[in-house]
Amino acid sequence: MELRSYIIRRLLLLIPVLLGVTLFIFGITMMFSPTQRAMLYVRDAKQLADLPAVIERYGLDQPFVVQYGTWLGQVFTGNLGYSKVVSQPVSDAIIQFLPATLELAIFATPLIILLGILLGTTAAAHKDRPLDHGTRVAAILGWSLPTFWLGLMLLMIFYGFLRGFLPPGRLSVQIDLLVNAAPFIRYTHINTIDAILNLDGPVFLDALRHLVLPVVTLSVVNVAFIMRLMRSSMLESLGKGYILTARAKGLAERVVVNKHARRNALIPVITVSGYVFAALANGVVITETIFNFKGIGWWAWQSAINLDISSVLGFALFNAVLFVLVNLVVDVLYTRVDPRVRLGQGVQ
Amino acid sequence: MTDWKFTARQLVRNPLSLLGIIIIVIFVFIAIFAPLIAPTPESHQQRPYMIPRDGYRAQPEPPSEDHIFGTTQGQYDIFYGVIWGTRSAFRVGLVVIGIVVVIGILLGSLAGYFGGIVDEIIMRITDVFLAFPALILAMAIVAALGPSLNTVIIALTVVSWPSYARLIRGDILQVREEDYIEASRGLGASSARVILRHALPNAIYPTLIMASLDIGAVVLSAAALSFLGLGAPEGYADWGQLTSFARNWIVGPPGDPLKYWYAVTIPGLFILFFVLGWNLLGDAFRDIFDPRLARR
Amino acid sequence: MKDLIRIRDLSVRFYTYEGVVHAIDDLDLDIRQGETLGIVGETGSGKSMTALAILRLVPYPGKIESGSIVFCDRDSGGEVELLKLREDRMRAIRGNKISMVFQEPGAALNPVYTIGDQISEVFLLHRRQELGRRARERVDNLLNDGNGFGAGLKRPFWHWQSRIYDKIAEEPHALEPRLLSHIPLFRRLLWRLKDEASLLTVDMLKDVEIPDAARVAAEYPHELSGGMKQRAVIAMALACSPELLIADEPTTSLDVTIQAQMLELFRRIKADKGASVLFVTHNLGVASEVCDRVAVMYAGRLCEVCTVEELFLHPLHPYTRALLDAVPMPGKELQTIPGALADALNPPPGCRFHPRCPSATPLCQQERPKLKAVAKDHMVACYLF
Amino acid sequence: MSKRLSKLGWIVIIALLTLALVAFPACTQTGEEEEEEENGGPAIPYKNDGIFVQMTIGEPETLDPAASYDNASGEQIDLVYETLVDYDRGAAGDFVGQLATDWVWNAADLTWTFTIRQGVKFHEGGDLSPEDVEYSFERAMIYDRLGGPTWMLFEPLLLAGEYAGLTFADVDATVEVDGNNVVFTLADAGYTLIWLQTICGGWGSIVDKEWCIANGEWDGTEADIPNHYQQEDGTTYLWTHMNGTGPWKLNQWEHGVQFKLERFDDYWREPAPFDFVISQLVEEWTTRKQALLAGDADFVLVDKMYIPEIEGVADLLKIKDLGELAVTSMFMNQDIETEDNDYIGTGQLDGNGIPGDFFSDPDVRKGFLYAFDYETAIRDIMLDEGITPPSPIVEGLLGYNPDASRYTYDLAKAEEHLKAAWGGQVWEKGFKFTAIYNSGNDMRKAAMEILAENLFEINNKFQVAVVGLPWGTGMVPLLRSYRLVLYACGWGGDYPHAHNFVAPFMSTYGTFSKFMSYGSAELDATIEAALLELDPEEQLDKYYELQQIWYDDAPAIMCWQPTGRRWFTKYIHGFFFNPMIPGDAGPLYYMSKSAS
Repeated sequence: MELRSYIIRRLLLLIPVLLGVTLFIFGITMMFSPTQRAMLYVRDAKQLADLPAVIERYGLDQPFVVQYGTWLGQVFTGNLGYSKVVSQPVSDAIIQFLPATLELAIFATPLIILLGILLGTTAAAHKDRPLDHGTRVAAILGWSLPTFWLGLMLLMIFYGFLRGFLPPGRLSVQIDLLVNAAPFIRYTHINTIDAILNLDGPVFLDALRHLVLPVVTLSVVNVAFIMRLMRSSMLESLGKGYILTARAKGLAERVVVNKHARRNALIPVITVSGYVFAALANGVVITETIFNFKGIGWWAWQSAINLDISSVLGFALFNAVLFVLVNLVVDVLYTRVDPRVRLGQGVQ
Repeated sequence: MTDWKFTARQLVRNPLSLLGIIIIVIFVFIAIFAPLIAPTPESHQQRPYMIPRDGYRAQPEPPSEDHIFGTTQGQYDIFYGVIWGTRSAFRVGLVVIGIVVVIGILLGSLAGYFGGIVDEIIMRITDVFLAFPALILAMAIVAALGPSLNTVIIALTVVSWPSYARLIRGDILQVREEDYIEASRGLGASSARVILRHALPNAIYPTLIMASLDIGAVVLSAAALSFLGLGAPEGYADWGQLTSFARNWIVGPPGDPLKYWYAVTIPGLFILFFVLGWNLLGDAFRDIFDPRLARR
Repeated sequence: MKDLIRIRDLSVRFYTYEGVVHAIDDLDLDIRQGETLGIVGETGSGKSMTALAILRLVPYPGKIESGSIVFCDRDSGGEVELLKLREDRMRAIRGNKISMVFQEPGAALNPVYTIGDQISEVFLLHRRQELGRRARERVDNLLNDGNGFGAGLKRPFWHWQSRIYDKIAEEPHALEPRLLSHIPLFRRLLWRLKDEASLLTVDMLKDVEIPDAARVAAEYPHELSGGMKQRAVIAMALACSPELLIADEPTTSLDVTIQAQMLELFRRIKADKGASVLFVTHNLGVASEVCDRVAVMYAGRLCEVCTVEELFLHPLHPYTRALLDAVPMPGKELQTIPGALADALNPPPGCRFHPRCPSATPLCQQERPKLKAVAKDHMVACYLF
Repeated sequence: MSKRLSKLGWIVIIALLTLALVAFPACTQTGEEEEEEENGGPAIPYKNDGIFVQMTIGEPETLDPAASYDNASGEQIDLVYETLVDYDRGAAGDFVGQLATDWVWNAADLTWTFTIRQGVKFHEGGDLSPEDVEYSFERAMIYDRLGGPTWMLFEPLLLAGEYAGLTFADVDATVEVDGNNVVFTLADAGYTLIWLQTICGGWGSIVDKEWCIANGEWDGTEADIPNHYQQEDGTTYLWTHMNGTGPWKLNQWEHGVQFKLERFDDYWREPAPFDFVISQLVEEWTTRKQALLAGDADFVLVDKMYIPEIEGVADLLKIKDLGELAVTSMFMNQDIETEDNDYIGTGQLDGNGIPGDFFSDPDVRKGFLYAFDYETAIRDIMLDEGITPPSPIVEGLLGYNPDASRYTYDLAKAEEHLKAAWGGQVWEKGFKFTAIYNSGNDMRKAAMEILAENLFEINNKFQVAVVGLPWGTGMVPLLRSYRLVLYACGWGGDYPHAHNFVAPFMSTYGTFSKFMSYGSAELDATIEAALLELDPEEQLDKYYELQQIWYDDAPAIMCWQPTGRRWFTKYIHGFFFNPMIPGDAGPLYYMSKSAS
């Protein structure tokens, strides 16, 4: 099968899943009585004073299917409701807050993957030796660390002893003014990338400084996850016949491990990299909350504690769609890496 | 049974898994004897899970004779909180894992055994749930249902059952191929009987063990939700919440930055060790069950 | 005939959870130049381990405990002690002077690289100088023939390439090419080496009678049949014209018809290249077809070493005889060897075969029989002789 | 793996080096700053010259002066828009002209005549005219956002509370342009001072008529009123856009993140002292504190509970004992909406809930009032920086009676009242309901917990669950639909007059009393009589009387009246206190920042 038709087929398969996702999301809101939902959706004192009129106007007492249809129609036109905590439509809020989170992800993802793979490889290559035990304990420890606690501990250390060294937020005040003033063009709203595009060193460094702690916090757990996976995958790979062949060829151990074993060991890691996305999505909520890093996770948290249901559900829906697409990309990537996989069939 | 003996021996011989076992045993001990370790004051008898407080001042107080771990924001006693929090942790973990495993076995074996349209429907439903990043879905559910310990349990159950159903389905599928199921069917045994008597026990021991070891992960998620303010009511003995109380007290006044170290460190360490214990054990079991790393 | 490999007192042990396994116990064996030596034995007898020990590739948790393996280089005439060689020198021998073909061709090939890549790798590793020379010649040709505007532009680049490849041809580990090959982007500048290697690869594939060699080189292992894979593996092993080719059960996993082709290929290779072959097999029939001499192993020790004719006509060791009796032949009643293979963890004392031996004596239970010559080219380790 | 580094290894090393590179300048930077002082911690460095940075927890709800009725919005509107007159510095009774150069009271016609300042420019370029003034007030009144501030305009002008029931002609007649003057006709002489005080607030801001109309706001005609009367929230152009005459203009509003103002260069007075005024939204205290101590913020919000944290810092400008005109109370809803209400348990007086009219029995209310430990609240929650007011008429207001009857903490009396309540049923069966505070406000939470704890102590069948709900999205809808049972809320004065405290707490139309079903027509008459009384002595008596009524009715628990504190870095100069300035940071136009 051709790649294009494979992708099209996969996209078609997504439709029932996404329909299920929307149904589920909508089902959650339908657990409330019409009055409660009226209170959830309106933001206007006038309308609050007359809830029956609101119910009437928005058809909140209509049969489930009718309401679902209406809602689905709105979702398709990009109307995910209104986010009260930031006084703007949910879709606008996502657009406003996404770049910050993307920036975190841009730095955290390569760090997670590279470090996870490197450590996993190292541990496997040193199986049952001190280095392996060390990395293994570190991985279990990292995997057990509550992200929020790690963040707080980092804050305790860096705030307490190195004041101003790695500050919270996204940019320092003056840099922020610089970024928003005329000569600086905000192409992406991702500060580091914009800084590069504008060839602005100070902005880049300042943005990077603000990123260090959140990125570290976000990465630790996931590095541990990838590392563990990579280690067992590498161990499996290193036990394979082709490794012996490679050694018998006279290849250096470095080449054997890094070329022959790793390429194969990466395949299962790629299949789970979708979960890394999920873990990141979960992680940004906590990380951004702790570091006052105003991205989409912070906004979701604010919405959640403010019981701003339409925002939270809009956010969940957005994440689900993204997650599903990421998994699609991962699957396509998988077919590229493993020549044995024929499109649409999977291994074996 | 020799297999179990072998497993037990492996666990005890590996220092890491042994450490895990010790940690878990200690926590079980704490949970069981919480009323003895941290007795509930008279006035609190009716609601032992609410942490007693010593006044209403916000500023945490350092460890003292009355409060051996100090008090956190709002003068909640940290020691009482973490001890009784152990019970809360076990409660959330055991209830969620219990429900999830039951649902997983039910739906997973239905899907795996009958296959066809049943399988298709159940798997598409799991697809829907797995389409969400877990914590985000849990967060949405808790926010929608209103934060409380029970909603946390519901939310974590909702987000975690699909993967267990899938695992068990996979196990069943594997077993179904094996001959003795065919054989017992040939002898006229009913499907349900076949599943219950033959397929399940063989298929799911490892899955069950791995599931029960996920308690650590469940508690971690619950703690995260609590930390975000989407968990038990304020004042409830809960580690995540105790950590969140410390949020405003991470750094002490100038010149004494670690003044409130106890407020954030102690509850966090309890979470860390609890999860670590289960993960250590889980890691050892993973190695034992992993056919790829079979013993040499 | 001169020896190619002299193995003396070789011991290989495995340190497992359960205890120490004596995989090879004081083994003495010579491989002569140009001969095909078969090692036969049951699974677990240590025959494959012997092969791996020669390449010093005994897998973890195994360890070469003691002994010596001397490699007498036919080309240079020097003798080297393989077990004491520095790791990088040893690597220079692996795949170059001594190469190996494994049992399962499917497993022996890396599924994520093309056949061509995997064979080229050997050339790039061991024939860098030659590749450099060939690449340089090609660049020089370009310099001489190149005309027109494009060539004019490229000329300085060609000059530079010529110099680099020249350096590689002279000294493959000179600083400049070495630096280049370590810097990710610049590594690509050495693409001509790869090109040359691919050309050699295709030649090699043709050599092992693979039809449509250029296409096969671009394919992944899973796209080939078992026989083709094994040919590719053999091509890989033969790439650098080794002096010793170790074949570890190369035909076991193949269909019978393919097996025959494969054996034919081995015979031809030996004839063409004059290499020695160490042929590890559990199949006496296969051994009889390709081998000049045969060594019989049991539980990590040699029982008997003799020419293939002697083995079939005058087998001496009780184990050899039992082994031969266990070979199914028309008109003969099949006999099994009583008892089970010796427990590797707790091997019986004395002769390891004594619990199963019909003619065991009390001495056999106590002391290990030494391998001794009973006739020309016939050695046996048994108190009966 | 060999000792040599793999490709990945190099990448990681390069990444670490980059990190180190980033950290290095930061490191050296802090290295220079950290000059330890003997006492009071490290010196606060001087940063962000010409920029005023504050960190608070509230975000503006709206930028529309006619709609804004919360502090965070009012603060920004106060900096961008200007009113006709303003309080003269700290004095709440003296006024200075802002957009008016002169103002004259005509007792005979009941008119205030304001002479409009010439040569004032709006940020978008328009010139200030008397028509702008007329338009601003008329627009506010015909818009009449529900829950907005406009009621304060209707009362003095038209003796009404809202636009409903009035005509455009009524409204139009109250504000007229006369040459370069604008004439307001009041409804009663009792409002003379109150009117001046009222229009000092953000709702008295002057907008640019032409600019508004050009951007789709009300066009000034009666025909267009239906399109703008109680327009849906968020739909007015002014909701998110600003065009005032003040010293700063809107630069950027990053929702949920920060609000930035920049200096307006064509300002009619001396240019503003700060190039930028940046208000950042930082919910958690540690970040705010660290920013203040690192010099990244010039002013941060410091909750009472955190005062000990920074009290010892030498480099801070500490301003104390400010007499805030604000009060926090716990309200008891006497007529709870029981439908779809999760907070009243079973809805019956059966020990597992309360009926909707639970609090209509005065004995219940009085029992509750006696059960609150006022002293503990002041000591533990307010850290002794506040007092317990006896009634809504708090200290600092004309009409405050320091000797008014007040409730004290007395569990015996509480028990007595609760035993009598509902014919003894309350005592016998007990009750259970949920009390709500706005989440994040730990002081109110603690106050409710004190009450709940004490009630539980009196009779452990008395169960009050204390739950935090977000203000805007959680409490307000419940409040406005009468579903809150017992809730904590605070009130900050709009203008420094007892009426502004009596009306919200005691009138049938009051912000609080309305939603706890307290008040009566009779009481309304008493309130009006007190307000319109022109004789100061008499007026004082009438307000004293109202305080006694409050005591007798016992409608709500008066928790505390805080004493204000402000914390700036020592580089900020010129702060003075006026309780009517909406922003905690004070009169920024009169303040400055310098390293000395």
